[in-house]
Amino acid sequence: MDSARTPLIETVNLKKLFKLNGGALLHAVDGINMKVYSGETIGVVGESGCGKSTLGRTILRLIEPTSGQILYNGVDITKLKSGKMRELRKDLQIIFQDPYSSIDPRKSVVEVIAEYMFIHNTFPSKSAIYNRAAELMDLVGLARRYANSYPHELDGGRRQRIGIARALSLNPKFIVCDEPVSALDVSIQAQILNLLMDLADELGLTYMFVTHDLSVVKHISNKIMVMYLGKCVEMAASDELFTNPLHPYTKALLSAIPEPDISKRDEEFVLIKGEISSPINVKPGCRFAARCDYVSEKCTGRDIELKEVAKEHFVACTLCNQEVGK
Amino acid sequence: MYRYVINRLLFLIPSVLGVIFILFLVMSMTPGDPARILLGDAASQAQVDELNRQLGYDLPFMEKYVRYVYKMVVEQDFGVSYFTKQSVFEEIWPRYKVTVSLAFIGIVLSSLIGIPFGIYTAVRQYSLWDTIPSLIAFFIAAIPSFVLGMLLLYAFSLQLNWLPSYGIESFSSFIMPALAVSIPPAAFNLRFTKSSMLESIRQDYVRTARAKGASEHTVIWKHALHNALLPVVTNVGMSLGNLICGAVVAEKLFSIPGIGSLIVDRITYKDEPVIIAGTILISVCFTVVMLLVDLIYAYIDPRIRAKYARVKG
Amino acid sequence: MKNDLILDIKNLRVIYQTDLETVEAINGIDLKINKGKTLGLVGETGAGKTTTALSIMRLLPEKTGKILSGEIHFDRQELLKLSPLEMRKVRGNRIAMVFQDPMTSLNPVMTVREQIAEAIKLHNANLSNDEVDQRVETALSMVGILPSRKNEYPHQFSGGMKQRVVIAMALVCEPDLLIADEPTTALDVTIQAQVLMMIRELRDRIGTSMLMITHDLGIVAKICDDVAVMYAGQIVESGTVFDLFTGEKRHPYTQGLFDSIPSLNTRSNRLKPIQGLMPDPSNLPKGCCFAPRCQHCMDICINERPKQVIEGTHTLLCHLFADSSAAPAPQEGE
Amino acid sequence: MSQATVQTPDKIVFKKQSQAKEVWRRYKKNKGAVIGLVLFSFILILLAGANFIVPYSAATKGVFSQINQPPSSEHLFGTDSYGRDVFARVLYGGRTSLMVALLATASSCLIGSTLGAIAGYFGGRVDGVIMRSLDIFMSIPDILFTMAVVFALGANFQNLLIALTLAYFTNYVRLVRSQVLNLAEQDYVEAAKAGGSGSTRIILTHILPNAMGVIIVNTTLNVAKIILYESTLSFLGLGMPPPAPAWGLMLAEAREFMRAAPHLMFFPAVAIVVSASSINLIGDGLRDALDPKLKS
Repeated sequence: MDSARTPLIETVNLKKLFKLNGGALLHAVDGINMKVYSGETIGVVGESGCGKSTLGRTILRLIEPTSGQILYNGVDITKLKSGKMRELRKDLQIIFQDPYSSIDPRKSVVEVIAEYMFIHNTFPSKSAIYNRAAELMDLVGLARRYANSYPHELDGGRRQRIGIARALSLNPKFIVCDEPVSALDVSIQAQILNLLMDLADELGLTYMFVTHDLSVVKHISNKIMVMYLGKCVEMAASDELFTNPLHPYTKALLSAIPEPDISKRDEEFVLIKGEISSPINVKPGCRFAARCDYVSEKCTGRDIELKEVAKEHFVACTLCNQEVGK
Repeated sequence: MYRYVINRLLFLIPSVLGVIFILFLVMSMTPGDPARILLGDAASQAQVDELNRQLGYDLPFMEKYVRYVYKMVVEQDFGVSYFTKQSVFEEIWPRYKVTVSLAFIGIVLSSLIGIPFGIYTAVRQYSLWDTIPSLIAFFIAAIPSFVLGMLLLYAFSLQLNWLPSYGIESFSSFIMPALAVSIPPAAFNLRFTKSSMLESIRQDYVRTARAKGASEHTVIWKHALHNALLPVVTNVGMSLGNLICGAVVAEKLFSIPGIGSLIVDRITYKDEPVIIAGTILISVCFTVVMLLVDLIYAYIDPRIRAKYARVKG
Repeated sequence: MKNDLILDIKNLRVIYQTDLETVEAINGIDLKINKGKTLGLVGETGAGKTTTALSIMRLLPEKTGKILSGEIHFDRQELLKLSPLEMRKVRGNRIAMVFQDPMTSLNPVMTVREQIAEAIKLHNANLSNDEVDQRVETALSMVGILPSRKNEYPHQFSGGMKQRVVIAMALVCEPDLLIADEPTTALDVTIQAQVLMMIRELRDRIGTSMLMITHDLGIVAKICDDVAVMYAGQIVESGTVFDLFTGEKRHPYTQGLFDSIPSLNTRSNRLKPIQGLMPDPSNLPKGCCFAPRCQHCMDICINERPKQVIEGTHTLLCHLFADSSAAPAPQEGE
Repeated sequence: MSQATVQTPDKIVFKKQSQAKEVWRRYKKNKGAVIGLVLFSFILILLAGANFIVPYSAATKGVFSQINQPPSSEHLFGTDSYGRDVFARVLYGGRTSLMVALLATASSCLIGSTLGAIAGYFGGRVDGVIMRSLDIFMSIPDILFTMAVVFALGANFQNLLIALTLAYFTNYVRLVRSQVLNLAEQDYVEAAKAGGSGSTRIILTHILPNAMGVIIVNTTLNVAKIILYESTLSFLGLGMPPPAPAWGLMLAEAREFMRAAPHLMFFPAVAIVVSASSINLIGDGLRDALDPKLKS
């Protein structure tokens, strides 16, 4: 699209392989190329074990990548020394899925929110940091009277607000949201989604939104990447992906959502057979082949490239071979 | 699975070598020497040096270590006691059997008492059947085992005169030592089994079993118990160290010719061959029992069984 | 009419009592399931859905859970009056239950065959071992698991497969009522679709009635015939799925639930969630429990518990509809 | 509507609410734990005030006619085979026994926890070396090892401490290692990393404080175990050498006079049982108070 602009975050053939006991290799993230432009929200969807969380953490170098590059504003950060990386952590933040395990149970709310500011000494005095923490509490809609409470005294929604306030405390540019609402009830989930979208508008944030919930991802993202066993199988603008899904896996995912709409009561799900396996010692070829109804001999033997089949719509499937402009 | 057992047995080799090394190291730090102790203060230094040489005590630490290991492995020779001049093996073997049987009785008895009571107290939580055994176990956990032995001795030998107070001549003389060895670990087992059982009863699969219409009896004895026993097995293995300690105490208290009391006695004479050989034998037994415990664990827990099976591949 | 009911719960009240507090988990609910029909029980965490299910099964935690009052009629039997032995004959045989987490609801040290066989033998003592085995195999293939895997242990199955085993176990005695407590919440969406379709098909084949507990209105739309929406231990709205999804009137809480779900079909920038949180069940407000979060809250809502408003099959627990003319125009779900 | 713009004008006071208060609140609910605490405090006061409570010292010998006397108004707990006042010896002996138990617990905790933290945090080869050595170490039953050490170094206060430390530090290595391994996987540790925390900061502010509860509970229970173990060693002649007053030693000496003077056995035994069980009560109470989920 606008190749003139430098993406805020770009990954080039990013890989993370885990070595298992016994020497097998788990391809958690296997050659991901993605570009995230400033102000955008990119959604990453997939089922458990597809590597979406690992991808988010690898981009922030909370997990060290095995190979490939992560560019932030065009600069490769994969080789940065720990001191430099620590400085960069101000810009790149993360919100975790589980509001119960992502907050130290022995720290009070204000201590949790102030932690990052103390690490980086963003303000000259302790009271200045606490004042900023109080402002952050206002910002995320957490009443100041909870400042001295402990996390276990609060419910999931409030705890998630603490996590958001902490992530915002260093004025980041880019935030990985790792399933931030999947542990919450729907009414609370909606409150948090609204908050995240308001914050993005007010503070000009860029999100990478990792989730397994397609309706949430559609609601919040401009662009969506569908992952399956460590690979990106389809990537497109949000509306495009939902109106014109091309990869059989994406289609199945979309069809599997039970919609709260009585008129679709009798529509059958498009069921895909089998279950997701783990990407251990994978052979070249389409990872989805074993569950795909349209599988042919073309699907195995070599990896399927991600191809641009329509403007800004990428698919890795042998069924969609025609590329734009060819 | 076999491969795992073999691996574990192979670990005995570095383990025994390590044990011998540690013991020689500790010994080498000791002041005094066996010859001086044997010959007394009256002997001349030359006599003492000569005897030390004969005993092989004067060699440098590493050489002594290597020699010992060589003799043990190649000639199956544990040396000769400094004190009695007898073959160490012949001296300790019969006593070793006594100690091992005492520890074995201890394991069996403490499990037979502790585990069923632990289960029962958990099942009848908050009833009198829970409070009384739990309270007793709580107090026993605070009594040193030799005090318990002395209480038994006081009650059954001195006051009631039912049981002999020493020796191993008859079956009845084994009763008190066996009790003294078993009661403390039994209390420990009770407390552990109870908490494990309470934990197990709370699990979801127990609720599933109830939802199937299983009777309370089936729920507890079939579903909860099997799972609750898994950590208990490990715990019984872990209590072996305390059992050996208890066995040593019982040997002293009831004048039983076991290996533990032998080691305690020979410590005064710095009888290295006996002390080292005795410790090795006990350690080997200890390690083998720990291995057995692991195997039992694997046998009753299919998840662990699967893990070992995978080690094979 | 009465004979068509498989389950009829009247004015059930359940509390959990500990030394520290008393939690009012269920505050007088009425619930009816027609023979062969599926009732969806919808609500958020802590609404009392699972407590309702456990009360029916009479499996509330012994020490803390207490049924204060109410009747649970199951096919002309009053379950709360049955002896423990009689109740055991109902459990697993006539009423079966599938729990939320397949990872923990199977016994890790028993094979799948043993666990299914147990469910059969408990209620069919006269069957020979071969016959039991036969039925285990049938049950497994019914839920799409190869019978050859029957001697495997739960840890050898994936989450979706375990849930299939649990379902096989529940259905093996062909119960009259199946209680499914969030059976697909722990599963991935494609697996959820597989399992839901399987449940629907088996339900229809066996002809069992079902109580489907869920927080997902999408699942209700797909599977259920009737719905009851639960909030803070009360049924705030109930009716057929059509009453609820397309009816004229909607309880403000139900409306809030619909508004909280991001839609796949239309694009909107903001959701319209219910503000605030569910009240503390150990300290419920004295008026309508939803009043503190309700957009239409009136004075009466704060002071008085609302009464049921019944319109045909549709029942609402809300002051707004007490006088039908005061009802606001219903808002559309989308 | 937007929660993001809600402002609370009131100035807030940040007070560090002590978690100790919360722990104490939960601790108080446990009757047994409170009894344990009261008993143990009482014991400590008695031991500390021994000089003012009994007119005899532990070494004061009586006249020959006064040996093995049963309890009387003059000698509350009677006298022993040297005519020494048993009450005085129980009090002074308690000082020794408790001192040994506390010091040995402290040193084994310090050494074991450090090794465990190193093994857990660095993992890999360091972990392998530490844990394999530990396996070998642990294949010698504690009692035999203690014997060897006491034998090699001689029986006195300091060597007893060394022997007990060596026997008990292994528990801490395993305990702390597993805690560190477990805590290092928590999301909040990852969150701290995402905020730019270094390893040292993470260990100090997140891992140690969270591991503390388990360590405290185990340390408390360990004190009771060491009191028992130390008395057993005394009994075997491997503990404090006579004529030092120590509970285990007193019991060992009482054995000879079991028939003639059972009170010699009774009082030190009661002292051990009461102090060990009060400590156990405190430990169990702390376990529930520090973390209700914690199980032994």
